[in-house]
Amino acid sequence: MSEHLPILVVLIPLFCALLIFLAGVFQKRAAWAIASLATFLAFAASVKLLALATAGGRISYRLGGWEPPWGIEYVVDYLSGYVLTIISFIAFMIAVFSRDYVKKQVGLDREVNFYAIYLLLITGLLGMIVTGDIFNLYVFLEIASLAGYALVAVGKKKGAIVASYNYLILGTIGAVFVLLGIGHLYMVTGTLNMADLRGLLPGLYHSKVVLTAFAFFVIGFGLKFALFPLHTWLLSAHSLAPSAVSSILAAAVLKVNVYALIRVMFTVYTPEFIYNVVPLAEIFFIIAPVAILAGSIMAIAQTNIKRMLAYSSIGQIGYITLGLALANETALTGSLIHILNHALMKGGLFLIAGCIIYQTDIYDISRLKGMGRKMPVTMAAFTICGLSMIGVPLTVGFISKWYLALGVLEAGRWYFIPLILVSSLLTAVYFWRVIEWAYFHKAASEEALPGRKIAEAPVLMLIPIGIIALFCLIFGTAAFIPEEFARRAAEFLLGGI
Amino acid sequence: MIDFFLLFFLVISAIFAVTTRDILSSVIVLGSYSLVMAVLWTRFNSVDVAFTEAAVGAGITTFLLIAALSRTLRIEEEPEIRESVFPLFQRLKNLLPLFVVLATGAVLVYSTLDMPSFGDPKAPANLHVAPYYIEKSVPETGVVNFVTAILASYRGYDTLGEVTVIFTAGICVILLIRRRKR
Amino acid sequence: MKELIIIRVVARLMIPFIQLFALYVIAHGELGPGGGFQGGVILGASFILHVLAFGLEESRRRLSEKVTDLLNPAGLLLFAGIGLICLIGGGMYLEYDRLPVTANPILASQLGIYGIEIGVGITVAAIMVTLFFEMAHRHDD
Amino acid sequence: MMIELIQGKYVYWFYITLMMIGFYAMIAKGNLIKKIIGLNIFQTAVFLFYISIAVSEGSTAPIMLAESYGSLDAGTVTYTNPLPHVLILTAIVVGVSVTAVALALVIRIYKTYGTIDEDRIARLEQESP
Repeated sequence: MSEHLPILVVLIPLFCALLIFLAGVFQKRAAWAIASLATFLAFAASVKLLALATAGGRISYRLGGWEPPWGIEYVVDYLSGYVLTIISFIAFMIAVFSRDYVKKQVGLDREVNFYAIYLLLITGLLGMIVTGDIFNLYVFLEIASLAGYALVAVGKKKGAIVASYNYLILGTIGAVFVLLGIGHLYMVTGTLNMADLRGLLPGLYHSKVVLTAFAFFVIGFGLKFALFPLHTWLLSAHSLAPSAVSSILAAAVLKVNVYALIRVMFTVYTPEFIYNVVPLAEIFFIIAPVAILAGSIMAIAQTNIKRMLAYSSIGQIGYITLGLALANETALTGSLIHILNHALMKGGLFLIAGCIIYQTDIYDISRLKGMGRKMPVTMAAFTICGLSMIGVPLTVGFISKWYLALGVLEAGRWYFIPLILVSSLLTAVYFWRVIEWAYFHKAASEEALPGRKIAEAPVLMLIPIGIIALFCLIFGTAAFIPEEFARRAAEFLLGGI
Repeated sequence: MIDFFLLFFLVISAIFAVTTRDILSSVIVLGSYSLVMAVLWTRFNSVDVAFTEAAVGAGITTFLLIAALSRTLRIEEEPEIRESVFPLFQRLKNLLPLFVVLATGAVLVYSTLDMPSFGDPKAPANLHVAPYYIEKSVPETGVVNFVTAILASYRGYDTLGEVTVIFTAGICVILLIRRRKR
Repeated sequence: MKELIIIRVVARLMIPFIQLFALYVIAHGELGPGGGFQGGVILGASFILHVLAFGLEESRRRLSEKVTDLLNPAGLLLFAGIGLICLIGGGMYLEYDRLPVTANPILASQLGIYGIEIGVGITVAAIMVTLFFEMAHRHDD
Repeated sequence: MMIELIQGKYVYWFYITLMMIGFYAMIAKGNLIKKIIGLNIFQTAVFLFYISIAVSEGSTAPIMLAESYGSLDAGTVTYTNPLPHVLILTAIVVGVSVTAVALALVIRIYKTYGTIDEDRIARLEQESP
């Protein structure tokens, strides 16, 4: 059966989504259990696939039994195995978290559809990761996008629908741009298979069609993962969605779109093209620092905790693009670890925000007074994820920044070092504010919420948060684990197939 | 020559659909736009796509738009005149979409310079993967409509994705606007 | 209500033909233009015509919410399920040649393609009806 | 030379014009339904581009002619490249799905705010978030 794993990892959530919907006509209770089980199975399959790819290299699966490039191919290699494992893990954690949260914040009557759409979102994301066919990538991109738009609109605040609509319009522009890019490539090569494109393109690198296609890919995926000047939709979408959804959007959806761009950059095109033919690195060298600084500074200015987290995502995306632009293995390793990193930290932080909102309905940072004593587990997890976000040693956040800094020096661009330091400092400022309110201010005699005692969230919400925080520490101390996988993937990307 | 007129009609109707303030007529013009598009595609030998566009673009999309209009507003609201603190900045901001659109258009026109000419049988797209389907689909799948052969068999997985997309859209709409009863 | 009589008579007359045509389009996809998607849309359109002529209430009585809700995933399940059956026959996902129903690979492939076209048709028609019902339904009354 | 260029490329320029009309409506129009109409124009223009990739002179629709049924090869007739048609069939479905979800959102927005004009919604949102 293990030879069919690449397709099964996508089919499991798909079938379970259908099952939830079918079962939901009669029985509404089963939805959460099925969703958790499905994401767990997908995670188990991903781990197995990662192990297989690490042991045996590239795994190819021919859908319909047709040889590529005539049929569609699924490919699991170091990079896709690595990202697959991260995304399915986070999806599992968020699914477990959702039980009580969704019941309260979304409502029983919409629960069935919520979980069905959640699993379809996961189907789309996993499909995007394993596919080796560029048009298939577009199809799964649209599955994930549509599900994402609807999930944002579930948010309780009325602005959520408008946020969802804006997300839809900009997301669709991004998707259509990607479609245009695919069309341009198909026009001059006649193929849609990524490996085949890689073989055919080098002779055409200076063709205006191929150059234009690349520009459309960068802008299209850039819109999807909120590359700096294209980030406007992100703030309202991530801050007004239900926290479980914000978490999956920040931890998984952004990351998979970054992954898709990396795929296009390194598998469809080659390092030779992106670093020598087009001025992509030069453009990213301008965009990334602005994104890092602007994201951090704007995060400091926020009073709403979810908006603060949303702004910080923009800065973190800046780090990833900086690593991509530096064009050496160390920096690329840093970028890939940062994908893991940000998935854990931001996924965890949004879930923690969800816990606080679930228990207290507090969005305002200054009202978190004394929360450290009332919700000790939640705030401890927050502190760990926050420290990791700052990049304190012994947390996973430190590892990626360390690699990025090494990569910066290796590329001879030392002037980015102060940037990394300053932005870490700024990050410290906005996280410290929360920690300070939570631990060093006495709760002013329950004045925040009269007549209600604040306690920890239900256990099923605390467990995923605890596990995520634990992983932040484990990967920070046993740094060789993420390092090993990321380095292999980076080597593989830069060295070619 | 007919193609030219059809394309010209498309441009005119697109401009009309975008500029008119009565959204209902805009929707109807969009329907005829889709229909003319279908005619054009028939002339380009893509009968399956033309069929679909006639059914979906001119049919379903128009239905959905009119259904949505009946529950919202038919006439586009006048833009609100608001005092701006920085009038110059506001004017620049209003020009931004136009600039973005023109820049994108310029890039696209630039790329056409290296494209194979329209209708060139020797274009790379028609030489690499495509001939295999035409040669092999009957002996391998037993289907004489090549489009169906690829859609259902060679790229059947894309079609599974496509059905998943429409299914997703269906439950999304249920999630968003189904009336809660009881 | 009087002015609806002509519409209703014509609709009653036309709907069976439209549905027959839809089935023809679904089945004919292997030989000519058409297929599950186009046929499904036409099938969906025939119900929409029914709604336009007889009103939402009447149509919902004919085709209840529960039925469309069950049909929505049913077609997709059929499609994806056929793919899984191919695994049992020892093939790759969606490799219809290996469908364990007949030894003749061409026939198996044709059957597989028919099966998925029907699956596409069911889901598309049901979703089209669902979309229209949800969109046309006024919430406030 | 110039005439050849125009003859070979004018279809592409038409589709670019269409795309830009749709794109402009998507980002510049304040009315939410107008944006969706622009989205449809934008998408169909991209579809037109794909279909025009497949066009080759002197070819026939990609359905095997009845007279070549018996012989298993495609014969001497040249058929139009069917692959872009398949891709666009998929993309059309995606397009109508996006339109449906967008319209559902617009209906909800109108119910909540009583307007479908972007600026008015922004003002209402500012006044009472």
